[in-house]
Amino acid sequence: MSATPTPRNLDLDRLLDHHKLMWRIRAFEEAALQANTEKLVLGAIHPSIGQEAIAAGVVTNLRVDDILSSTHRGHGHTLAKGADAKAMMRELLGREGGTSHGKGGSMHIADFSVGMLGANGVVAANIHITAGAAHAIKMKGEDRIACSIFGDGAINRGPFLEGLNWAKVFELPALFVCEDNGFASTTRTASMTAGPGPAARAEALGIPALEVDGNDVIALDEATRDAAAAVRAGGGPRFIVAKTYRLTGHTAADPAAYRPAEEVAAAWRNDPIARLAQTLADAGIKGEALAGHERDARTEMEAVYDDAKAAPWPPLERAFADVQDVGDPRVDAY
Amino acid sequence: MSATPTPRNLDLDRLLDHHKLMWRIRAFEEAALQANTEKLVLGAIHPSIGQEAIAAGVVTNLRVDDILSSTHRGHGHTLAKGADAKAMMRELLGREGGTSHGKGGSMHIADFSVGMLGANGVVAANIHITAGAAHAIKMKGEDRIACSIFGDGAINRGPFLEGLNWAKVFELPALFVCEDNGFASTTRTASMTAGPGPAARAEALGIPALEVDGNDVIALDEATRDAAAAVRAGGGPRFIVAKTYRLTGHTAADPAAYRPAEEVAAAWRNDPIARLAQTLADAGIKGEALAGHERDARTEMEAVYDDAKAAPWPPLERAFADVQDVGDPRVDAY
Amino acid sequence: MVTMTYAEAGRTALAEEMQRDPTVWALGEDLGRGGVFGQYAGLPEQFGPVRISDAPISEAAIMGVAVGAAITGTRPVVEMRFADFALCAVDELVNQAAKARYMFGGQSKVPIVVREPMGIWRSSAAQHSQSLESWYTHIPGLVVICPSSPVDNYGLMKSAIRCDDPVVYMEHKNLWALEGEVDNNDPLPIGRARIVRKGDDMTVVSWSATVHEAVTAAETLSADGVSVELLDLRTLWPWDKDRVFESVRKTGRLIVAHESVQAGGFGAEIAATVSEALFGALKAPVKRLGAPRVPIAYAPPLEDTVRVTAAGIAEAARAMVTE
Amino acid sequence: MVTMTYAEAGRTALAEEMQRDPTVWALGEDLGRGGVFGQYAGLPEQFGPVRISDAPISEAAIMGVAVGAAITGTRPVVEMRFADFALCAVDELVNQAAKARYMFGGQSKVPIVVREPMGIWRSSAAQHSQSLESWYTHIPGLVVICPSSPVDNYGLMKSAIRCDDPVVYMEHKNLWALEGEVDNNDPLPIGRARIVRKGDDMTVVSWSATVHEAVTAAETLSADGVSVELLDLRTLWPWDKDRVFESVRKTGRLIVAHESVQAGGFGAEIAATVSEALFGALKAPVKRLGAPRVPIAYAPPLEDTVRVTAAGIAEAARAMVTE
Ligand SMILES: Cc1ncc(C[n+]2csc(CCOP(=O)(O)OP(=O)(O)O)c2C)c(N)n1
Ligand SMILES: Cc1ncc(C[n+]2csc(CCOP(=O)(O)OP(=O)(O)O)c2C)c(N)n1
Ligand SMILES: [Mg+2]
Ligand SMILES: [Mg+2]
Repeated sequence: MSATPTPRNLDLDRLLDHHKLMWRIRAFEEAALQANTEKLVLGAIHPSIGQEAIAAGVVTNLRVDDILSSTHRGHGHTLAKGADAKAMMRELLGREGGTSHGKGGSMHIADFSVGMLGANGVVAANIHITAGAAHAIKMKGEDRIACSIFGDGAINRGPFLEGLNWAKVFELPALFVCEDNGFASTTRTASMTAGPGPAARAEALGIPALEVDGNDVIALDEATRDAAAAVRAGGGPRFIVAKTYRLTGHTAADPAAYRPAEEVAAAWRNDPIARLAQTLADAGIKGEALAGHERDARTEMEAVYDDAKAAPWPPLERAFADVQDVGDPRVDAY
Repeated sequence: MSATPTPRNLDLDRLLDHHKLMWRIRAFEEAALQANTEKLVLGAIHPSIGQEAIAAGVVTNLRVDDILSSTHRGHGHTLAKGADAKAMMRELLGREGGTSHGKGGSMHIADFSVGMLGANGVVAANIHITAGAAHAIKMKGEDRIACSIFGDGAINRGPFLEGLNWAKVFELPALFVCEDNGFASTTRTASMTAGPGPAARAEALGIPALEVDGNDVIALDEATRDAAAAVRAGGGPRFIVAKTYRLTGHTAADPAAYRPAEEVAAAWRNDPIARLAQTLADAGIKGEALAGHERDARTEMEAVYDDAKAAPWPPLERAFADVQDVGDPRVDAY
Repeated sequence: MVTMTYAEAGRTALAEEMQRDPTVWALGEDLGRGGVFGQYAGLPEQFGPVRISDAPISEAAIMGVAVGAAITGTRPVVEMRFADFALCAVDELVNQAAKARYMFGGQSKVPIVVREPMGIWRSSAAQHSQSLESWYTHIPGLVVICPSSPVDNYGLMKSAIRCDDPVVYMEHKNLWALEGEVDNNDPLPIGRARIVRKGDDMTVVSWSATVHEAVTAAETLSADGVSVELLDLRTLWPWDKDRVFESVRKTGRLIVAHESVQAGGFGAEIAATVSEALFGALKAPVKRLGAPRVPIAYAPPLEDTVRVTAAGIAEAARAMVTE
Repeated sequence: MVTMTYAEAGRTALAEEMQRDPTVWALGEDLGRGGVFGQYAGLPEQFGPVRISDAPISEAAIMGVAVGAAITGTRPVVEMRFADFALCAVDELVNQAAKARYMFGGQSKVPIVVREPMGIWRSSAAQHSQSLESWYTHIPGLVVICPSSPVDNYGLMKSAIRCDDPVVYMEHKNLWALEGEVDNNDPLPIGRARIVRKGDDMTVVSWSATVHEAVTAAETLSADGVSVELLDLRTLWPWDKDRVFESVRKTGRLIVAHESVQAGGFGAEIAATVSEALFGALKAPVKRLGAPRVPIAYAPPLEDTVRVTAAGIAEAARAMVTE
């Protein structure tokens, strides 16, 4: 079930775009961590540093009208889907102009205008929501697909079984992507996961599954392109497992003391951005060009962070808005 | 994954016991259906007529101190575990002297004194409960096992994934048995179940699984004997799928009009009791002896039914008893 | 003006809404054969298996899929079969359906109707008899409806389906066969109580099956010269404070009667609100009549001991007027 | 007499009970590293991975396994991490744990403690901030405890673990670091309210984190010459009617203050009960202070707008005495 990404003819422009995007994601999250340090973000921040290849390799194979749902660790996916970094950072800081007017924050980051139907604070909950989106898409005969990205910890919750079974029973246009970073918070998922793992579970539910090196954006790009095409063609759901590693703690507050330093150091040597840079350098791209991506990304995200810091709080009425139409708390909240 | 039950050397005494037990189960449920017709049972009755081989072949491989949990269709399992038919019938009629003083009825039939920890009104809920019982058994270092019997409809609910994963992660002494009768109420389970089925799902969770002809008590007996021995020996959980057919409607009230008459007729020709009788006849057992089992069973269960009909209602105080110690409603229910 | 049963009324309303709006569909176990209570009978033939969809035994998926399908432009009607089984899908209803619109700052609404047949129904025991309507009144984002008659089940089902909010729609299992006249074709307003009968001595507020006990009680009482104004709340959230206040201002006395457990029941919300708002106008303390805090037993006599009955309501009413 | 934090108090009580009774064990995600809030820190080392057990992300299994393990002779302490995630395990708690003893006619009890850290906690938003204690008070079979201080968390945790009933034990996430003196080694009685301060003009009943707001309010008020008797309910079911009634009989006024949504909140139960039982003794209508019926927002200022604060309590109290 493992993808062999070589030999391949590289589409350099596309790879350069991936490199830019991965740096934008990393720079965004470094700014978010900064905001956390400066106590401008009080809620939990779950960085995807080290997992950017999945956002780039998977999500760029989705069209803007395709649907994506994500997890608590969803900044990268959301940026890759095309959300505005400024609005996202304002959301993280709980400011007016945030994607959700500061009402959801990092764990509920969403931008419906680009088909990003939300990160979710409940592990595995987005699997059902994606199956439902795919169900609606098929029912309406629309030409688009729905993609759900979730972690390796999510495969032990009921929705993994119920949602995947549903998607296959109804042969829905759904793409399921498991970000297997080896951990669920402080727990090594292998210690709490029985059997051969995510791919075998998906196949036992009749869904073709593929395991990919989640730090190899080229392999992910190819695997997702093929899987998404099959789903788009009406072939029913597909499943991809992307093996990766969470380079930071579970949250900004987690020192991740439960992992040996060597393990983390080794993982850094497998940094997906560095790997892509190496590939591009080998292909003759100038180091200057690559360094430029990093510089531009940092400049962009510093500005994005400054903008968010300067942004006002949402007006207090917002606390009572968008609850419900019938029984609107703005009419009677008690 | 399919068991080949022949060649085998028959233990005639054991088979005769199975034959007696299967007739006792059928006669019990025919009496229960009678009670339903006579409106002496108002709640739902789910007969296991046609599935008696599973109760006999599986449950008789459990010791009295082993633990069993079952489903809404649990009369046969409960009788096979050694519960008193009289107390069970009183329970079905909601009378004093019932296994649960008439407070649970058919769907919650239980007899803790013989290790039968309850039928359950919620599909698949007993899977978690059995995993928990097995967890406690292992924790306390006891020499017994826990067995859960559930239907093919239960494999699409979250607890199937969560409970089996749990049992395997902790290598628990748990035996899971799926009664695959092809239906979930009025729905053909095949139409709502993705992938290869229960056994493949269990194996994807690391649990060795076996498919057995659920109307062949001899095959079930052997398969369960081996599986239970492996579990008892500390080999971790095992899974058995017993293919069978529900000869009656889903409940006593269900005419099962959604099934072609030929299908049901063919299934009757595969009646597990008749099949066992044939095997025994071929082995030289007199028809008279076999007819005696049926006669005795009917006589017993008629008496059991008469006893229940004559039994008093539970005293009304029972409605307030056995709720909780702290905050006991007998002290203050409002 | 036609006569139909409570089940037929819900079914007719659903069918009409499905004809009116192609994005309306229903999903749940056994719907392809008309549903376990026949509340979908004929609809599979009329609308086909896509719009009247079977489902695996996966309450969490049924609810979660409905949420995803609702934010993707359809209007799912979710069948939970028994309110008790909805407890397998609480995250999907409370953490997802009820909060999505708010968490996402209004980027989407979640127009789903969650049908949860409720209540005590002939020896169904503890896991098939619950009435947990008060739970949903406590959850921001949810609308809660408990119809007691065919005409209300028809009109409120229509409104629920047209409502853009997640609606918990609780039909009472004991009312399926109840016949009544359905004299309008329009949706009924959500949040409006029905004045079942006018009276002057006291107000009785009830909902769902217990309304019928209250009707009987009111008749007995009027024979005894006690004039009861009976309100069928119909909608628990939002609830019709105006009509309840208006009535209690007139009568000065209030009994709230419901089948569900009294402790933490919605009767407490009504009693607390009225006791505060109409403190001066009350001639007697507001009285709640709900079930004792015990699970529902299987044996009919035990089941009966926890019911709120016409006799119990009448007795409480007499005690109140003679206080 | 030692000083410890609220988190340490719960941890110490659990450790002592585990030493006392070998059948007590805990299960939940990340417990092997001390739990997400450090409420189990040191216990894995002390008791090992079997008695302080990790778990997959499977709330339903964690709860359901605990039920099975409880009816098989152990006393599990279930860690739900956030009360919000317990919504993934409602069938297991409400249909199984709470009803097993009754459905089976007393053949077994279900001694589990379900820890559900609750409440608003620094921009955690709608899915990590809920307080649903009122739900559990409505479920027969369940005991509900909401400690507000280290000493109570210590004594009530011990009682909860020794209790043979399923106990929903809700610690408030904002109180983990709160320090206080723990001056006894014994379990505290379940169902007994604590008189935080004596007073004559009015009674304030509260629980969990809101008790601390009420303390501040009471101090401000006493400076203004309003003497408040403050009761910390501590246990919601069973709740201490005797002490509450006794106090309100004396003061004639009652405010119930809680963080959770007011509509359908447990404040309604208290208000309804007191308004009925002490109708004649009330000088003013019972006042409830709870959250508006909106989800909890992420942005701190929006989060703050729905809080029940000391200022809000004091203001309501002043309005009440000057009525
Ligand atoms: C149902 C549920 N249980 C527990 C949590 C707490 N929690 C948040 S993230 C997390 C770990 C998730 O691990 P994984 O799915 O592998 O995603 P990752 O964090 O590794 O990206 C947990 C347990 C939750 N959010 N939802
Ligand atoms: C969670 C849940 N959903 C739905 C039901 C209603 N129900 C009772 S039995 C049944 C069918 C179960 O099918 P299966 O598991 O195959 O068992 P069988 O009836 O065939 O023995 C259903 C849907 C239930 N009891 N629990
Ligand atoms: Mg992970
Ligand atoms: Mg079946």
